[in-house]
Amino acid sequence: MLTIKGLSVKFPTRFGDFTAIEDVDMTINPGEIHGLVGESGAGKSTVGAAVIGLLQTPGYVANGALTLGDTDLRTLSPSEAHKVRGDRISMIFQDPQTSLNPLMTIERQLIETIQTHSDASESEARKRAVDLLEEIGIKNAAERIKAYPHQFSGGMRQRVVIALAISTDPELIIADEPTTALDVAVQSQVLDLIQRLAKERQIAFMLITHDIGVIAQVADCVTVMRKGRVMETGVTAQVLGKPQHRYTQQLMDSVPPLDRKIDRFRVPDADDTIANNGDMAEDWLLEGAQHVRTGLSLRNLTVKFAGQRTSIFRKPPPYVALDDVTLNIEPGSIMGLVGESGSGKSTLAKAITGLVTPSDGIMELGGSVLPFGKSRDRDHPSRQLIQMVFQDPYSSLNSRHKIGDILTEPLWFYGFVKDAQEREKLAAAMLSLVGMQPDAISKYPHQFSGGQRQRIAVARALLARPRFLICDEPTSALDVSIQAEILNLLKDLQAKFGLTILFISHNLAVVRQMADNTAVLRNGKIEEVGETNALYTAPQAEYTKSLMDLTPMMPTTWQT
Amino acid sequence: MKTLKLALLGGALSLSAMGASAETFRWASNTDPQTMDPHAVNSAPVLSFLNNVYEGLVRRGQDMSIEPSLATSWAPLEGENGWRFTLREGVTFQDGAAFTSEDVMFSYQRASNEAADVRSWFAPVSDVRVVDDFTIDFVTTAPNPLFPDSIANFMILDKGWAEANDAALPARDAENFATMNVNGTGPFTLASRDPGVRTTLTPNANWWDNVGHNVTEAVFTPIGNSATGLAALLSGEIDFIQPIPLQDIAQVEGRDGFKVLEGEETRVIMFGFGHEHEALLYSSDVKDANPFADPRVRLAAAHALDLASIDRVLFRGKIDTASQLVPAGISGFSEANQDRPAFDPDRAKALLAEAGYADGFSFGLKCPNDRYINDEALCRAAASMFAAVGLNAELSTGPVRDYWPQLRADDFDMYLLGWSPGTFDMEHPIRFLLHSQDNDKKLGSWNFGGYSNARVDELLPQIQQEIDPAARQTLVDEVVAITQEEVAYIPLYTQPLIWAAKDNVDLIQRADNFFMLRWVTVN
Amino acid sequence: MVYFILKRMVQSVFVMLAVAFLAFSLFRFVGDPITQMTGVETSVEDQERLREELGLNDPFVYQFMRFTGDMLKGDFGFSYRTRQPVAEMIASRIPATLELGVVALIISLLVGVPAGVYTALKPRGVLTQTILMTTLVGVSIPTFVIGIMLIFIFGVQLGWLPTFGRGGTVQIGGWESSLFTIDGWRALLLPAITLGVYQLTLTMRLVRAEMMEVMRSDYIRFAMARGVPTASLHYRHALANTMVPVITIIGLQFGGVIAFSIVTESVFQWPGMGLLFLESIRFVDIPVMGVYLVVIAFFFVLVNLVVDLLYVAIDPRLRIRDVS
Amino acid sequence: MIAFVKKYEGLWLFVHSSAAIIAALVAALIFLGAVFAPWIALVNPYDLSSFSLFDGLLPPMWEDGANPKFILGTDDQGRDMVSSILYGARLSLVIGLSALTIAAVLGVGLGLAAGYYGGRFDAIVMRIADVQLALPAILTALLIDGIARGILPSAIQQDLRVAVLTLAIALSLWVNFARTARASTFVQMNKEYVQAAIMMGQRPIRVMFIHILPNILGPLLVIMTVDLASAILLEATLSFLGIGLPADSPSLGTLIRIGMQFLLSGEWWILWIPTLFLVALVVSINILGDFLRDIFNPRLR
Repeated sequence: MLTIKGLSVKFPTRFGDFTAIEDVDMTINPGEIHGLVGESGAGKSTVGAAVIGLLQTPGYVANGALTLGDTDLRTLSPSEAHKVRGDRISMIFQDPQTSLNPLMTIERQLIETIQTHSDASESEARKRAVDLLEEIGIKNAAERIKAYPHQFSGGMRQRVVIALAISTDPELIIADEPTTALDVAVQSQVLDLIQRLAKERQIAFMLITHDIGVIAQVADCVTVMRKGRVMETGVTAQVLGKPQHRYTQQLMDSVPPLDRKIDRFRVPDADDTIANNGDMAEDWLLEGAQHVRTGLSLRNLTVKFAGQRTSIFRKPPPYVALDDVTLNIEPGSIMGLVGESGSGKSTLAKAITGLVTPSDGIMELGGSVLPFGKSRDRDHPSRQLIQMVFQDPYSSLNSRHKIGDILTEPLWFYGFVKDAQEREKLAAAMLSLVGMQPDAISKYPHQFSGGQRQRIAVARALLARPRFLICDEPTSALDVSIQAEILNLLKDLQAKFGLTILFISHNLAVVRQMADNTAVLRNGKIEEVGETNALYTAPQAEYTKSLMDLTPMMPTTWQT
Repeated sequence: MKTLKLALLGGALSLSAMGASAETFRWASNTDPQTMDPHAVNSAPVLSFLNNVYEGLVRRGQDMSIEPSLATSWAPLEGENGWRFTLREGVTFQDGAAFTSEDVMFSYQRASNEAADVRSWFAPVSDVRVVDDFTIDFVTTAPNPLFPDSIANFMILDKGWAEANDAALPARDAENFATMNVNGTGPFTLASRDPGVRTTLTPNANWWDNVGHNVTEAVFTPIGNSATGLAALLSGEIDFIQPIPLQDIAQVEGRDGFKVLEGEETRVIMFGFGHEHEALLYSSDVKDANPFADPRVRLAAAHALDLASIDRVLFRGKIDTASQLVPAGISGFSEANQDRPAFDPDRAKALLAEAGYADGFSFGLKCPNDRYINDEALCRAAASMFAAVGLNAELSTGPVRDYWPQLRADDFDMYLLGWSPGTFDMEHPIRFLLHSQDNDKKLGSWNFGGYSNARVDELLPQIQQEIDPAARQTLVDEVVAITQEEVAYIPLYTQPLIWAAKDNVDLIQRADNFFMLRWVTVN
Repeated sequence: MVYFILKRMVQSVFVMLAVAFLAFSLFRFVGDPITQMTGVETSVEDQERLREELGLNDPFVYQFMRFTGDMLKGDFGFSYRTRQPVAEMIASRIPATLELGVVALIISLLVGVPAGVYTALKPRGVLTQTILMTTLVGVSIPTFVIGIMLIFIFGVQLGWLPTFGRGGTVQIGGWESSLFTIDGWRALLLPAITLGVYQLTLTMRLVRAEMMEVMRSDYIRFAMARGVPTASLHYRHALANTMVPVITIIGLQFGGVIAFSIVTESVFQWPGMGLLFLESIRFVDIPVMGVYLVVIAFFFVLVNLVVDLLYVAIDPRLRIRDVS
Repeated sequence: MIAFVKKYEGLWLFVHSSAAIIAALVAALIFLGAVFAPWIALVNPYDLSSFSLFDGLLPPMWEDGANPKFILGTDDQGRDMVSSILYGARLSLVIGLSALTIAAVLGVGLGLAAGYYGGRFDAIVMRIADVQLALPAILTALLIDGIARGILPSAIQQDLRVAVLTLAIALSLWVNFARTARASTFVQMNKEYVQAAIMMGQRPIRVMFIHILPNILGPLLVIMTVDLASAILLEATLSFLGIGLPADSPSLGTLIRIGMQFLLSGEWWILWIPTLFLVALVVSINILGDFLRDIFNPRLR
């Protein structure tokens, strides 16, 4: 069993040591899945790295005890540590796409690992490898084993990663966000697998994740971390059910529940600057055509992409990203759009904004037809009426432009405000409207956190006086508490300015909190559309049902 | 696998070839003879190289004097202009065929054909008659005392051989048999040829003359980069190289086992003027006149040049100044006009003032940068010397490949030229450089500046035809006097000739820069 | 795959035609071949006749058509200087240049790759810094100076290696090779090094950069977490993954190697295409220059094709589409 | 704090990298020397009357037979080496920098457009790049040089030699810029800020130069330094092959080319002083290039 006592890790920097984690205690018993939860910067991963001895240079363990069974991990020589790795401790990384060597067959990678830690012969090793793959649920492994990583789908790849991790049956596996990159369906399969392995092979798992749902579903014990320190630790039901520590409570508050709608999140220290001194921006927005509520309707929309050409003679079959999609978004309402990755959510957004050209169908914005992609001229009104908030706040703001320039661009571009000072003032006001300090105007994006950037992105969208707002996974890159803030913000703004919003997300819980109506998208087809509450309580389509069941959620009894 | 074995064997062989016997003589020069055909190209590298393989009716001795070769004797014809050559008997070509007057006749027709580049040698010839197997007459349009000298490089090849391999005419665009193969009467014959890489000669066993060399095999390699060539010599990979850069003489002499052969080429380096130009082409100040039309300005330019410094710095004291278009020792050299304008800046300024250019003027000076020894450096030095007296030269240098075209196109105010008299007689430069341009009579064809003097024009034919040496010399002296008086050119110096060899090699450096294997002995 | 290669070939043809045209446009301008072909005493009208015979007075376009036309017919014309068939001349020089270039490339790889790996794994080491610095100085000295220095040190002062030429060569099926004799190799050494220095540095720095990138990648860290042996980690896993970009650059550079062999060849009197080309420029040997440029273009195109195929060989992702 | 580090990161690294500091100093010195050559140089190589063959081949002042007036001696024309080098660096830098500018403008322009529009336009640009690559630097230079000699009236040729050489070098460098710009543009095209700009309906020109360009400057800057170095070297090589500048306009290249004649003659300074100078310049530029690369690619730190 793994015991961590008073562990702290420091990173020497140009300005003295930076303490990544401090005084962390935790024990993990064989067969136990120990959840390690916290928001970005909490130091979760650092704990895992310290245990397996793969701290990013120049980080080092300042003090504390690390013992696995009866071996003191801290006193091991580099070569001994290297032996322990794989042999007794192994690791699973977040992204299955990148954690396998693309140039080697699964077989070679497995056999190599097995032979490193046992004197198994080539054929024995191969046999073990095949058995492993069978065990973790890969059909006709004997022949699939010859394949290269890229020939497996994401979920399968994560299974292979796990197979590699357990191939030397270690006592402890550190799983760092093992399911974050996966869709719910695959996620639940992987989680089941982990639980099974823990039980059958008595492997101890350190399950590092930011997703409280996941913890709630599989973890026996949980440790909540924040800013490198342990806030609370214990049996999962205990800690999450009756959180003692204020931080844990706030955390729980900001987790969107799947089974009901709460009108507003109880956000820890939420700043209510929104009302005051954002007035100017608010008035400006309202003097726009705010009374006009603009809906959007899509009829039989179809988007095809040219396939990879492989022959001179025949054209490759096109890939159908959106298949005959019909959707009607009521003026002033929020339409939620859920679906797994590759279901065509983003393609739909792109089609509406004119970035991709549909091959067929009709789009109407407020009763007037929207020209398709290229044929939509640059000064078409829709370019101002439709605005978008993107998923990744780090790439959606031009890192080389000042916030001021980013925000004033739409003002002069759409010719709203002629005078430069005016624009500056309006932009500043808009910042406070979205809950930020106006002085941000003179800074650069990299000087802000993800949440702040997302607020700036919202501000930019609003400064175009949009009537129709597309939010494409606006919070999936953010921590739950931040997510809660942004969601609140969006709700407020929508209410104030009667915006019509298309809210795209893979997270059903989030959508339930936001949307009046919800559409379920799968492989480019609409599976089901309906009033949100109805759809969540009584899903019609099989697919929707399965999605509901598979999404990890907390026992209702825990709700505070 | 088999080939590989062979290969390794070959490797062994070539290895042993490296440490071959002392008489394998390796030499290098900066250009490869373009062809093995003696009539196809009239250029020094070719003629020089082929003189080891082919022979003419007459040949030049170590002192450049004409001596019998395939002709044992020659005399003016009675009653008409021209010469009768009595041929050597019992000479055979390298393929064993006998040498007769038919071969001479054939070679004449071949060499004077339109396809031949050397045909200009036979411009004066009106008819050639085979008298008998070993006598042949060359009839000329006018008395031509120099004719025998002028055909020293006219090489004889075997009629039968040439016709059999349909090489009856020199290759023009496509190659023919004679481009890569030889069949001469000379002391050496071609063993192998890899153009631009390596050419090997072996002695001709049954050469008619008594053998003066002890070379069993001679390997020639062209080495373009002079530093590399020198390295090759100093590392002992070659026995002899021609030429080496002046500034490296000390380096070679400094090492034991090596020697430098210094001599003088017959080539005189000179500045020429655009005499006939209406106005300067490259002047920034004088647009409407051509100062160089005025002899005083030309003389001023001559006085501006400090040949002593040029000699000391650029040529390490290896050059002799020139007073006329041929160096002393060449037949027709004018003893009477030996002195050249001295270095005298004040005089130069005075003359310019006289001519009305007291504060000088600017003009264009053209020079090649890959033709003569230190040509570029020379022109740069000259330019700064001119500048000192107010003659501001706009120097422009370029490779010879587009230098000649510029001169032909009259695109210069002043230019650099080197001339070596093909016939080793003063008549040669008079014909090419001093006589007025006349394309029909093929005269003055290198008189780019268009210098023209009626008297000179009328003297040339007399000189060409005068048999009596003394009378002829007076005619020549007059021409030289006139051209010095008018400063037709500014003769500067005769180009030095610097060869380097291993100490154990004896060889003769001839003034025409031809290298004759038959005088080489390796000790 | 087939489609891809065909596409590449079509592009190649385009490239070569373009180069041929550029090459040809050079002809008109480098100078007057006639004055180079004839002696001083040749009369002006004889020169004019020659010019007419060689068709140098024909209109530009007509000359180009003839040039490409003949070339497509496989007739590369005759050299103005030696009157030999150009095809033969170039062909006889190709082995020298190719052997020089390839050996230089191999040297640069044999030294550059390990050096790159080492400097990547020990970024702060003293040796690393020295290696980086010396190679930097190495590439900062003009090639021709390096060449001459090497000649005088190893050829003249030490007398270990020949100063010029190819040494003993062996004919193997019409290919004149210096790779099978000892003094052939001795002769090859200095020029190859001179030519290789630049490549070496480039390769080393590239491998270094790529290695440092890859060593940070997830699959390497995962391999570490599995305790994969260090050697296998560095070479089987990391190095292999750096190869694609390395090969690209080296492929692109090969054209440069051939071109820079002009300098090396002229310094070492190495009887390759480059030397021939320089001589041809001096003598305005238009046909030779033209064909040379086209041949160079051909090699470049060829190498690019090979590089593309190498990708496929190295990276399975390019080989087969997903099957699952 | 973090913001502070980020903001002054470059500076901080610089102060802590002695190599970079030395390199910068050397480069700066040479650069200043080049700029102020006309004021600090003893003689002006372009003014033929300012020096005389009479002073030819004098050794550096510390050797005997030297004339202390000429600190590093004189060449075979009697030109003061110091002056020649200063003017040489001047010319080499002018050529290098202007060639670089042309190449950058051309290459980045085409690269950006190719990356932005993709498709057929991209294909065409890349084929042209292939043609360029198939004619390596030296050959391109030969081509341009030959053409210029042919079509320019020889009266202005001398004055245009520099321009011709610059163009030749520029043409052999632009592909680097084009390829890099194109590659990085492809990356940026998928960034959401670019999509946002396109969505708004901004003009392609604005998207390319106002939005994308600033984000791909890093790698381009690195190429610039590296290519500046190779441009200077290329100029030297071309001069060696006799297709560079005329001998009387001193660039580092022509100085070295002339110096080669004195490799063995004992006048070592005529070759080695310019060579060392060139090496110093090129090395320091390269070091600065590496330094920039490190700054722009933090992962390599």
